[in-house]
Amino acid sequence: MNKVFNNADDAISDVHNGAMLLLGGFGLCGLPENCIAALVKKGVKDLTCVSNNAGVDDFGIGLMLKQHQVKKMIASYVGENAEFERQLLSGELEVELIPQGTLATRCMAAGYGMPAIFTPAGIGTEVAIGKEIRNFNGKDYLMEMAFDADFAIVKAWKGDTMGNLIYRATARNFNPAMAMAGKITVAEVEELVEPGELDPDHIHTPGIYVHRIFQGVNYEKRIEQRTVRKFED
Amino acid sequence: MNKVFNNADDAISDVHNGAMLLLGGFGLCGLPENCIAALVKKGVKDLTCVSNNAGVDDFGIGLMLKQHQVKKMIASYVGENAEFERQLLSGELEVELIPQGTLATRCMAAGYGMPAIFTPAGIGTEVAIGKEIRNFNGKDYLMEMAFDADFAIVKAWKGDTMGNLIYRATARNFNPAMAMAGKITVAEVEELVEPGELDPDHIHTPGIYVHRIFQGVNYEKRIEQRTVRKFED
Amino acid sequence: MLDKIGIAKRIAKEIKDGYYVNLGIGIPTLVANYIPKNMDVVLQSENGLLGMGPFPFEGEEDPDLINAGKQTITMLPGSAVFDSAMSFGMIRARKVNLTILGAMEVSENGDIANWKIPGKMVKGMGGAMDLVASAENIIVAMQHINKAGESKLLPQCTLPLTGINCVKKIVTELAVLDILPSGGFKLIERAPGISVEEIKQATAGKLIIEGDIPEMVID
Amino acid sequence: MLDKIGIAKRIAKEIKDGYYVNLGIGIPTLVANYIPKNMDVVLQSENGLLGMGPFPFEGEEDPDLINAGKQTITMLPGSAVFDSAMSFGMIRARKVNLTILGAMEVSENGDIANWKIPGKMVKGMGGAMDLVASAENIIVAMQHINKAGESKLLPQCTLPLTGINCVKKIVTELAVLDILPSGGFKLIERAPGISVEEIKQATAGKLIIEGDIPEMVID
Repeated sequence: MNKVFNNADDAISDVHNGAMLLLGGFGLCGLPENCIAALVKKGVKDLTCVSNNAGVDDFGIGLMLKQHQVKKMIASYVGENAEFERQLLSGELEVELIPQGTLATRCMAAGYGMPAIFTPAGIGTEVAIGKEIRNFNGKDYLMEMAFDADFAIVKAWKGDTMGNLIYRATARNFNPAMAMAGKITVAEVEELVEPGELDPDHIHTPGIYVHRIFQGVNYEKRIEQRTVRKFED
Repeated sequence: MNKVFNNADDAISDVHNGAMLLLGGFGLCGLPENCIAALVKKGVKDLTCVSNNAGVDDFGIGLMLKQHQVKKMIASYVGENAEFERQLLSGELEVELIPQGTLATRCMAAGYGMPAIFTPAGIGTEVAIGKEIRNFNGKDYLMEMAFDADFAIVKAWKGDTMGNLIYRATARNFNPAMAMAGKITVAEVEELVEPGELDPDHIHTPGIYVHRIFQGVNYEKRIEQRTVRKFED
Repeated sequence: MLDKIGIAKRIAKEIKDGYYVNLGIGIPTLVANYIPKNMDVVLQSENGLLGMGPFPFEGEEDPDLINAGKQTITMLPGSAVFDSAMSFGMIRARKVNLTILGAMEVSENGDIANWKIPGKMVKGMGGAMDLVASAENIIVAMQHINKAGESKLLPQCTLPLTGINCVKKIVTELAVLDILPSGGFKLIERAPGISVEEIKQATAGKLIIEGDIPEMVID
Repeated sequence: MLDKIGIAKRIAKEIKDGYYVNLGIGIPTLVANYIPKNMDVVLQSENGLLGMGPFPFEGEEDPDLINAGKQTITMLPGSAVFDSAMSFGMIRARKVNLTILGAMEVSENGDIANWKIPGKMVKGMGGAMDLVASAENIIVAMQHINKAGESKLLPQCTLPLTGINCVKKIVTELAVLDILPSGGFKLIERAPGISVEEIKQATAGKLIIEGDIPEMVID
């Protein structure tokens, strides 16, 4: 069992045109930066990308959009990206907007072997159109299907060579649910350690869910909204 | 917000006759020993208990069975308990056996606000009788309902006064899923600490799910199957 | 008439000790500043945090620590981090006691529209649809009147909906109103210096006025 | 004819490098002892552990660390602990490559009965129904013949079922047999000293024999 890859290029080398990808991160936080850069370099096209956001113009998935690599984007909020807007309005890009919790839960469902889940999110709205509605205990729920993605691409703080992952603070976000949901899951980590160096009780994503792992380099970790208070506050 | 109780007696004082309880633990591992003792002392009756196992004759839920406090037991495996068997055969005790994964997932569903889940466990067996079967992608699944329990009673290793919980090793088992699933969740911990003493990244059950917490005493932590190897192995 | 801070202060009075609260972007974010100091209130950020603290001091920003508005934040003692699936799990399971968010329109039966304007670029619903579909107690912070001078408290929403039958209370620059289970905006309080008549004029949906309407008290 | 250790050794040959394996109680547990040392194999225990190690040395038992058979165990480097919901999540999602368990009866279409005997005290299915309903690859370790001298490899199970169309391979004291997708026990290997005729006699379900059947090789 060797899950360890040298770098992002090797780890995503077989991502094919037309693949469906789950991409971890919330805004620019907890993004698989190295893999996104490798996907841009590889130039793979016609991707369906599932990610909570679409990056900004010059960072995150925005870099893939700029290269016209994304055919369809499934996200909950895409507000920070002018090129995205241009492609959407010109019809170059297909966009499916879904509730954030539905996005997370459809990932989790895949990782938990549940073909569908019920959520009230979207009842009475255009999100419900064409979907099965079911009443439990007097409340309506939509049936939403588990994602069936070719690759999940996630970023963790630490990982070991067996694929066990630990995230840091809110850089966790969608990464664990997506890590569970890929037919092939690629994890990039800031620090790759040997088995036994991570406390088994602290592991967020057990290695069984992770097929490939590598230590990333040059993390930029860009901040989208730098908000601070003054010391006198 | 004061979630801290002095002891088990106080924390379970309002468990009423006929209540439905989720009780954490797997075998005798990770059992809420203090709460079980307090329930026995209180003598509350006609309980419906959901727990993976039913304890042994003189430990765990077995203690409640001996006092005839349990009307119905929902479990996946009940093999280690002669009094249980006697009550079952005499008709004093109602027993519903369900697959272990179904038990865990019905708890998680409650904690995740999902009224029902789909699982293939039990398809083609007597477990499926009377339940809705649904085919997704060529495979049949049973629809199983989330538990709707009055109390969840769990045991953790460490907890803080805000209810955040950390479990140790396989004493985790059903405790996190059940902790999420109670209308009122009572957690007993080996060590109760102040907010800030637990690393936010290490917390398994966020305090929002926990209504009452206390530091337990005199943990016996009985071992059900003591298996060892000799040093020369 | 209330300014944004006034609306935030008035909403803060709805918060009770021990509450877990989710604050949306905009005015709702300001509410955090006016929670009484003697209350234990825990803020949930739906990207995966309980126990959100204030913005960091300059130079102490952590790119791994942001809120749902993507702002750099801090954690308070007793915080817990979790993933997005559990975050919306606890929202769906109604563990969050109070959700405060903005709106473009609210209808007299509690429908809310706050995510999409036809003809304009759609940014997405984010977590709003999950929150409004699940939350037990939703307070909307909004302006009573839009920029064109039209009421945003309507018999029916005209914009695409975010959720239905969900809003419990509205705080605007003019008034506090409850939405009754049977329908209708029940006037609870007037903003300082605002008359019942002015509120009537500004409310297109069914307004219910019973007895004297007190002027609100804000510290 | 194989003894229990022989069955365990033969099953161990089905394990491949990199496999995640769930071992049931009884003979399957013994399989762990015969996994080739040069292979990285991770054992899953459905009570919430990946990376189960051997029994602890005397005096080092930890009551918080048990396997699904409630036995005290150890963890190997690289272990991960998780809760029961995630444990069965990864089982349902087919992340476990191989499941090995015992059976009372197996039918020629892969149905399995291993949890209940009418008239006897029922202990419960534990995790067996989840495992057989979900696992991609299930090997059953069992005796070919019950104590009454009757075949346990049947056209149809007579006992209450644990799961249907799920068993892929059977290793008994007499033989290795694959269950074909179209139905039938296909004889793959004979146990040392056992003739095809003896296997025929012991198999009540449809037995498929093609060409010479080799005797199994066990170290």
